[in-house]
Amino acid sequence: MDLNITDEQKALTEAVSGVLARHGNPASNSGVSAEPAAHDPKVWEALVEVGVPALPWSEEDGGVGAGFAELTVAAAEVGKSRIHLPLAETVVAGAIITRTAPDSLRRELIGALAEGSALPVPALDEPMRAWSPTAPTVRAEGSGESWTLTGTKAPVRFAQDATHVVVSADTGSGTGLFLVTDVQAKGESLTFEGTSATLLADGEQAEQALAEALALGGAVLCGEALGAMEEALGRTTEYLRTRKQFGMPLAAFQALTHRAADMYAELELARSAALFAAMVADDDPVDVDAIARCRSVVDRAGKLVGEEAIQMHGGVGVTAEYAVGHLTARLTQIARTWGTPDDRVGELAAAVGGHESISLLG
Amino acid sequence: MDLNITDEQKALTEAVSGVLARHGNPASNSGVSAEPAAHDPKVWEALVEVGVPALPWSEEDGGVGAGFAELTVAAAEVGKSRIHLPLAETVVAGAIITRTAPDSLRRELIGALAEGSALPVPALDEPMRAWSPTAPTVRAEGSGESWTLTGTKAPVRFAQDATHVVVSADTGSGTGLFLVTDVQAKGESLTFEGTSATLLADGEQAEQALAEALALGGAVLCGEALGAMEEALGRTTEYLRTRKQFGMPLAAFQALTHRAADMYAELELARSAALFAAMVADDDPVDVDAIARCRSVVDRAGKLVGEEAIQMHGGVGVTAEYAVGHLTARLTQIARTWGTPDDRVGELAAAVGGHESISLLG
Amino acid sequence: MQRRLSEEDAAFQQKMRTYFTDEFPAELKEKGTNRNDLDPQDIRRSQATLAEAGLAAPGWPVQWGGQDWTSLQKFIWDSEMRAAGVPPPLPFNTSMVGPVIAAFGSEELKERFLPKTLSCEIWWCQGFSEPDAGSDLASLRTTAVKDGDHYVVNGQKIWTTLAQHADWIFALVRTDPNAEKKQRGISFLLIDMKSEGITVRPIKTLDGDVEVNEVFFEDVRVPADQLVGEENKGWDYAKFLLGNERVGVANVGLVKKTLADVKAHAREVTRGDGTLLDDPQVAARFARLEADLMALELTVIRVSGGSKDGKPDPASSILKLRGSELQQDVLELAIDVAGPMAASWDDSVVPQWAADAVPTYLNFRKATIYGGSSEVQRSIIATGILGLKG
Amino acid sequence: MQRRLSEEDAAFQQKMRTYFTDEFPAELKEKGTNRNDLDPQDIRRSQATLAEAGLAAPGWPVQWGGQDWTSLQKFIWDSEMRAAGVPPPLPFNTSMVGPVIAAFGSEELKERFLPKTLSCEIWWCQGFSEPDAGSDLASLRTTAVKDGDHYVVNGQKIWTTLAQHADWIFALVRTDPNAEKKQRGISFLLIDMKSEGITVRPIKTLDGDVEVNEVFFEDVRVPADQLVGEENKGWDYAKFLLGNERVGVANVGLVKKTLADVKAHAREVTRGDGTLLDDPQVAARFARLEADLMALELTVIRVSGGSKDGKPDPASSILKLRGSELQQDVLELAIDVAGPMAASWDDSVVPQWAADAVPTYLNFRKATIYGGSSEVQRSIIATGILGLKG
Repeated sequence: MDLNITDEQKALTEAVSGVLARHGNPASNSGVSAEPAAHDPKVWEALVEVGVPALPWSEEDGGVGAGFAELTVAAAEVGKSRIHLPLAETVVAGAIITRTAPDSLRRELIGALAEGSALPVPALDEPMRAWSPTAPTVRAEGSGESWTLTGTKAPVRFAQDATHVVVSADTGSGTGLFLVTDVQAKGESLTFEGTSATLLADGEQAEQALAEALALGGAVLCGEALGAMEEALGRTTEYLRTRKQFGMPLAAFQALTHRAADMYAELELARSAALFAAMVADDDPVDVDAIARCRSVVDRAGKLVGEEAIQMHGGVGVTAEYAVGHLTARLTQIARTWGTPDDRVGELAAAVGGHESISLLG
Repeated sequence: MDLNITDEQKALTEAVSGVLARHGNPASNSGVSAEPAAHDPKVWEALVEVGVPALPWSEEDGGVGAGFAELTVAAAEVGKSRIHLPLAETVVAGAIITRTAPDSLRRELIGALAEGSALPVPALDEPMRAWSPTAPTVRAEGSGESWTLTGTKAPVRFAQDATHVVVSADTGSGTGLFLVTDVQAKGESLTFEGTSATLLADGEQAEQALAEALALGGAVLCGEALGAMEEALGRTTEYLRTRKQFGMPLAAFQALTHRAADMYAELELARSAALFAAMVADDDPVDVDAIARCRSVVDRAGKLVGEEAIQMHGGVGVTAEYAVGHLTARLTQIARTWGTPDDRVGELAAAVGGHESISLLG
Repeated sequence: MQRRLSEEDAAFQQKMRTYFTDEFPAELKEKGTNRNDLDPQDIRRSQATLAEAGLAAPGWPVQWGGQDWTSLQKFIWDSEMRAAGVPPPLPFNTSMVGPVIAAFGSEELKERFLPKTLSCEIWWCQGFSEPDAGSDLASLRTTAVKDGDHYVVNGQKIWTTLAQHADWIFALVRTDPNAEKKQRGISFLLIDMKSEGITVRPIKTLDGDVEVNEVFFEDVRVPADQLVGEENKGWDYAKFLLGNERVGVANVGLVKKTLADVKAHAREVTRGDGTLLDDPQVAARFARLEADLMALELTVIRVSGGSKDGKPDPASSILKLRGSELQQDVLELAIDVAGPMAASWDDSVVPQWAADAVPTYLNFRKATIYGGSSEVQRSIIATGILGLKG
Repeated sequence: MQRRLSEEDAAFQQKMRTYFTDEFPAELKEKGTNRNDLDPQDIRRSQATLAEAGLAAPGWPVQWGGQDWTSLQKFIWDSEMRAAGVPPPLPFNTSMVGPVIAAFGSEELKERFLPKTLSCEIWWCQGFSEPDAGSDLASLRTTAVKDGDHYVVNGQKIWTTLAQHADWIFALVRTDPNAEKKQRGISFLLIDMKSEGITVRPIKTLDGDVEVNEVFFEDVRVPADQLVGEENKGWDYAKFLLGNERVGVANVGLVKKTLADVKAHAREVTRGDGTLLDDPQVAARFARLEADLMALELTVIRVSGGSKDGKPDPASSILKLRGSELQQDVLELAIDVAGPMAASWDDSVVPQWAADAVPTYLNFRKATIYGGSSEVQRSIIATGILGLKG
C-alpha cells in the first residue's frame, strides 16, 4: 500500500493543468451561471492529445494502459479548473463496453474514445425516478441482435455531443445494457421510440458490469472533487489573509480560522479517500463498496468545504463572476451523480452486517 | 397560544429551587461518579410537601389539578439541581393508572403518589432488547382478576424504592399493562417468576395509554433537560469569562464565543420545544407525535450543550467533583430514556407521510 | 402557557384564512411566491391589495396603516398569508424603511412617505453594504456632504436587492468623516433612484439570475429634508432596522411552504415499488426538519421580536441564525429529492421544481450572509446576551 | 500508488499475525485492551514481552530496540497488535519520553533509561499540564532551581495519567523565570516518583474511575544529570513529543476494535423480529463511521507522521483532531446500541459492555481535551499549515 504520488503522475498533473489553463474558459471568467455546461470539444481534443481519456484503457484496446491513479490526478486538475468535461461519463460508458462488448466492438469504441473520435456516455437516469442502477422504466423489446428501446432517459449529461449512449433498459426479465449509436437528444433528454439498439449484457452480468463501471466513474469523480476542494480551500485561505474587516485581515478572526482548519482536515481525509479509490479501481474485480465508502467521505468533505468556502467569502461567494461558487456548484453536483450521499450511505448500510470491520487491504 | 411563564409558575419555580437547594446533595458535591443515583426519599418528601408530584393530577384523584406547564417549570429546577428524582417515572406510571385503573384504585394510587406514600414507576425495558413500548418478552398468563408474570425487566429506574410497578407484558394476544405491588428488586432489575399482577389494560387500549403516558413523561424530561442545559450554559459562560489562558480570558477567543452562541441558540429552541411539550401534554387526547418532535429538538440541543460545556471547561469538565459533567451525564441519559434520539426520529419519519406540514395549533 | 387559540384568536384566524384564500386575487397567487418568478407589477399590485385591506404592515403604528394586534395575531396573519401562497409585502418597505420612518422621521417625512411605502407606490431598496463594508458595516465610505439645502452623495453600495425595480433607496452615508467613533458619523438618507448621478450595475449570481446590484453615486444631489431623524445618528436607526429585519428573515412561513412542496415532490418521485418519501433516510430528514421548523416557529412566537425602545432585541439574532440555516437545509433536501434530475437546470428536460433545485440551493447560500451574516449574529449573541466580551 | 501489499509486506503481515495471535501470551489478551481493566502488573508484563520480541517500540532507533521498518510496516504492526487484542505498550514510554531521550538525551541518559523504558521496568508518567497551564502549556509555573548538582522542584502538575502506578515522571519545569519569551525558560526533567516531597492526589472522573492525578512537588531534589538535553530548551523537546503523541492519539487500531465490538453487540440486541443492526438508521451510523475510520486510517498511512527534524509535522494535527472525534462518535453509538440498558452502570443488572457504555462515553470526552485539545490542533493547522496568522 503506497499512497504517494509518483514523479510520472506529477508530470502528468502539470501537462493537464497546462492544457486546461490554455484552453480553459470557465463560466466564472465570463460571469455566466453555474449551470452544468455543455461539452467543449476543443478542450476535450486538447486533453485527448495529452492522452487523458485514454489513460485507464489497455493498450490492446487502444488505450494508454496506465491506470486510475493517473486518471485521478488528471481529474483533480479538471476539478481545479472548473471546466466541465465528460471524464467520469466516458469512464462509465467505456468500462461497461470493456466488460460487455465483443472484442471487435470493444477495440473499435475504446480506440475511438482514446483518440477523441467517439464520445460514449451512459444514459441511466429517468425523470421522476430516484437513483437506481436497475429496474429502469425504459423498455427493451427484441432478442438476439435485434432490439428496440422505448421510453425516456433524462437528464443525460453531454447527450447533445455524445456519439454513443449506453442505456439501461428493462428487458422484461431484468435489467439489460444497450448500445445506441443513433443519438437524438433534445437538450439532455433522450427519448426512444422503438429506437434500435445493441444488447451488451443482461441479467447478473449487466448488473455487475454496471456496478463496477459506476464505481470506476465514482473514483474519477472523487479525483475531480479533490481538485475542486483544494482550489476552494486555497482561494478561501487567500481571501482570509487579504480581505480586511474591522481593520484586520479576516485571518485575525479565530472563529473563521478554526473553521478553515476543519475544512483542511476534511480535505485531507478526502484526499486519502480519493487516492485510495483510484487504487481500488485498478484492482480486478473492483471492490464496489470500498469506492462507495470513498465517495461517502468525499461527499461530506465536499459539502463542508464548498459551503464554507462561499460563507467565508461572503457576498462575492454567490456571484457568477467569482470562481469559488462555481467550485461549490460542481461539488454539489458531483455528490449527486449516480446517487445522492444518502443513497451511498444506504447501500453501505445494507452491507454493514456482512463484515466485522473494514480492512484496507481488501 | 401563549408561551410565557405566569407569575404563579415563577413562584413555584422559586419554591422548588429553594427546596432542592436545602436538601440537595448532588454527586458532584461529594465527588462521586455520574452514575444514575438511587432514590433519595428525603428530597422527594420535601418535593411532596411543595406539592410537585401532585401537580398534574386532578383534584378529584388527590392531585393539585395544575398541569404540565407547572410540572415542567418544576422539572427544570430539578434539572438544574443535578439531583436524580423519579419525576418523569411517576408521571408515566401515574398516567397509565389514570387512564386504565378502575376509579377506586386510581384514587387510592394517585392520592398516595401525591402525598408521598406510594412510589409507582414503570417497568418497560428488558435486557438485550432495543427500545419498544410493545411486544415485550415478559409473559403474562391468566385471565380476569388472576394474572401472573414471568420474565425479567431491567433496568427499572428506582426499582429498589418503588412501591408499585407498572409492567408491560405479552398476554399472548398483544401487549398488556399490569400493576405489581410485590416489588422484589435486585438492584434495578426485576425478575418475575409467576408473580401475581393486576391487569390494567390490554390490546389497543394498553398501547394508547402507554403511548400517551410516555409522551407525558417525555414532556417532563424536556423540562428537566431544559434546566440542565441552562445550568450548563450558565456555568460555561461564567467559566469563559473568568478562566484565563494565554494571558486573556477564554471569552477573548472568538472560536469559543461563537460556539457558545450556538449553544445559546440551541438552548432557546429547546426552551420553546419544552414549553410547547407542556402545553401539548395538557391537551386531551395527547398529541404523541408533537411531544416526540419536542423531545427530538431537546435531544439535539442536549447533546450540543452538554458536550460543548465539557469541552470548553477542558480537563475539569470530566472530573467527578465538578458540576458540569454531571449535567452532561444527565442530558445523555434523558436523551436515551424510553427510546434513543434515533428511535424518536424513526417514529416521526414513519408518520411523515401523514401530513403536509406541521401546524402548531394541532 | 396555553396551546389552543382563544375564541377571539380562532375567529381572527378564520377571518385571515377567508381573506387570503377566497378574497385575495387568485391570479396573483398562481405565480407562486418566488420573487424572481413574479412580474414587478404583480408585486406592486399584491402589496397594494394587501394595503387596501389593512394587511400589508400590521406592525406599523395604527395611524399609518398598522394594526393593534397581539404578536400571536401577527403570527397568524403571516402564517395564513404564506400558506395561501400570497406574495408577501416587500420587506424593504414594510419591515425596514417603514418602521424607521415611523419611529424616527419627522411628521412631514411620515406623511410624505409612509402611505406610498405601505401601498408600494414607492418601491424601496436598501443601500447599506459597500465593497469594503460587509460584516463591518460601520466602515462604510459613501459620503454625503452638505451643500446648502442639499447633500451631495458620492460612493458605492453593493448587494442591493432588486435595485433594478426600485424607485427609492434608503442609504447609510457618512456625514461626519471626523467623528470619534466611525459609528457616530453616519446618517440615514432617502434618495430618489431617478436622481442624476445614480448608476445601477446588476450582479449575476450563481443561479444565473439578477437579484442584487451595485449602485454607484456620483455627485448625487439629495434634498436635505430627506434625512431621517438627526444627522450622524443613522447608525442607531440602522441597528433598529436590522433588529426588525432579523425577525423577518426567520422566514418560517416561506420555509414551511417550501418544505411542504419538497415533501409533495418526494411523494411523486418513484423509488423501487414506492416513493422517495417511503425511504427511511429521506423520511428521517423530513422528520428532523419538521421538528426544527416547529421549534423555530415557536421561538418566533415566544421571542417578542423586533426592536424594543429603539434597540434591537439580541434574542432575535437566533431567529436569523437558525432560520437561514434551516432554509438552506430544506433547499439541500430539495436537491436530494430531485436526485438525478438535479443534474439539469433545464425545465424542458426535467420538471421545473427539479430544474430549480440546485440553482436555488446555490443562490440561498446568501441567506447566511446577507442581513447580518451568521458570524455577525453569533457575535451579537455572544456579546449582547452571554456577556462574552473578548 | 498501489493497494495490494508487496510480497515482502505480505510476509511481514503474516509474521506479525502469527506472533500476536499464536505466540503472545493468551492470558494477557483475555482481559481486553482497556487499561483500567488491566492489572498494572499485566501492563508491565505485556510490554516486557513485546520488548523481548522487538515489538514494543519499532519507531525507536534500531540501536535502542527499534526496527528499521517502513511506515507501512509500522502500520501493519499496530493493526495486527490491536486486532489480536494485545495490550499495547505504554504511550508515555514508547511514544513520548523514549523518543525524546533518544533524540535529545546524552549517551549516558540513553543507556540509563532507554532499555528500562522499553521493557517497562520504568513506568513513566507525563508532567506537563498545570492548573493554570492547560492549552496554554507554556505558562507553566512549576519551578526548578539549581542548587549545586541538583534541581529543587516546586509546583503542581495536573491530569497526570496513571501517575499512581508510575515509577518516574518526565516533567516540564521553569528553569529561567526571566526568559524573554515564556517558552524559552522551560526545561525537560526526569524525576523519580519516589523522591521525597512528591505527593500524588487522585482525581476521580465522571465514570467513577481514577486514571488522572494531581502531582505536587515540594522541595523535590532532582539530580542535575536527569536533565534531558540543554537547560531552557525543554519547550522544543515538548513540541517534538507532542508531534509524536498526536500520531499515537489517532488511535485507529483501538477505535476499529471498539467499532467492531459495538457492531457485534448490535447484532445481539433484539429489535422487532430482527436485530438492532437491521435497523436502517443504526446500520447507516455504522456505515458512516466505517467510512470515516477508513479515511482516517488511510491518512495515518499517508501522512508520514511523527516529528521531523525535531519539529512536529503539523499535518499530524488532523490525526489527533479527527481521531479523537471519531473515537467519541463510536462511543456515542455504543450508548445507543445499549439503548435502554445504558440507564444502568451496574453489570449485575445489564451486560458489562452495556453498563460501561455511558461511563466510557463520558470519560472519553477527554479525548478532545488532553494531548493538545481540538482547539489547539485547529490553531496549529490554521497557523502552521494554512498560514492564517491573526
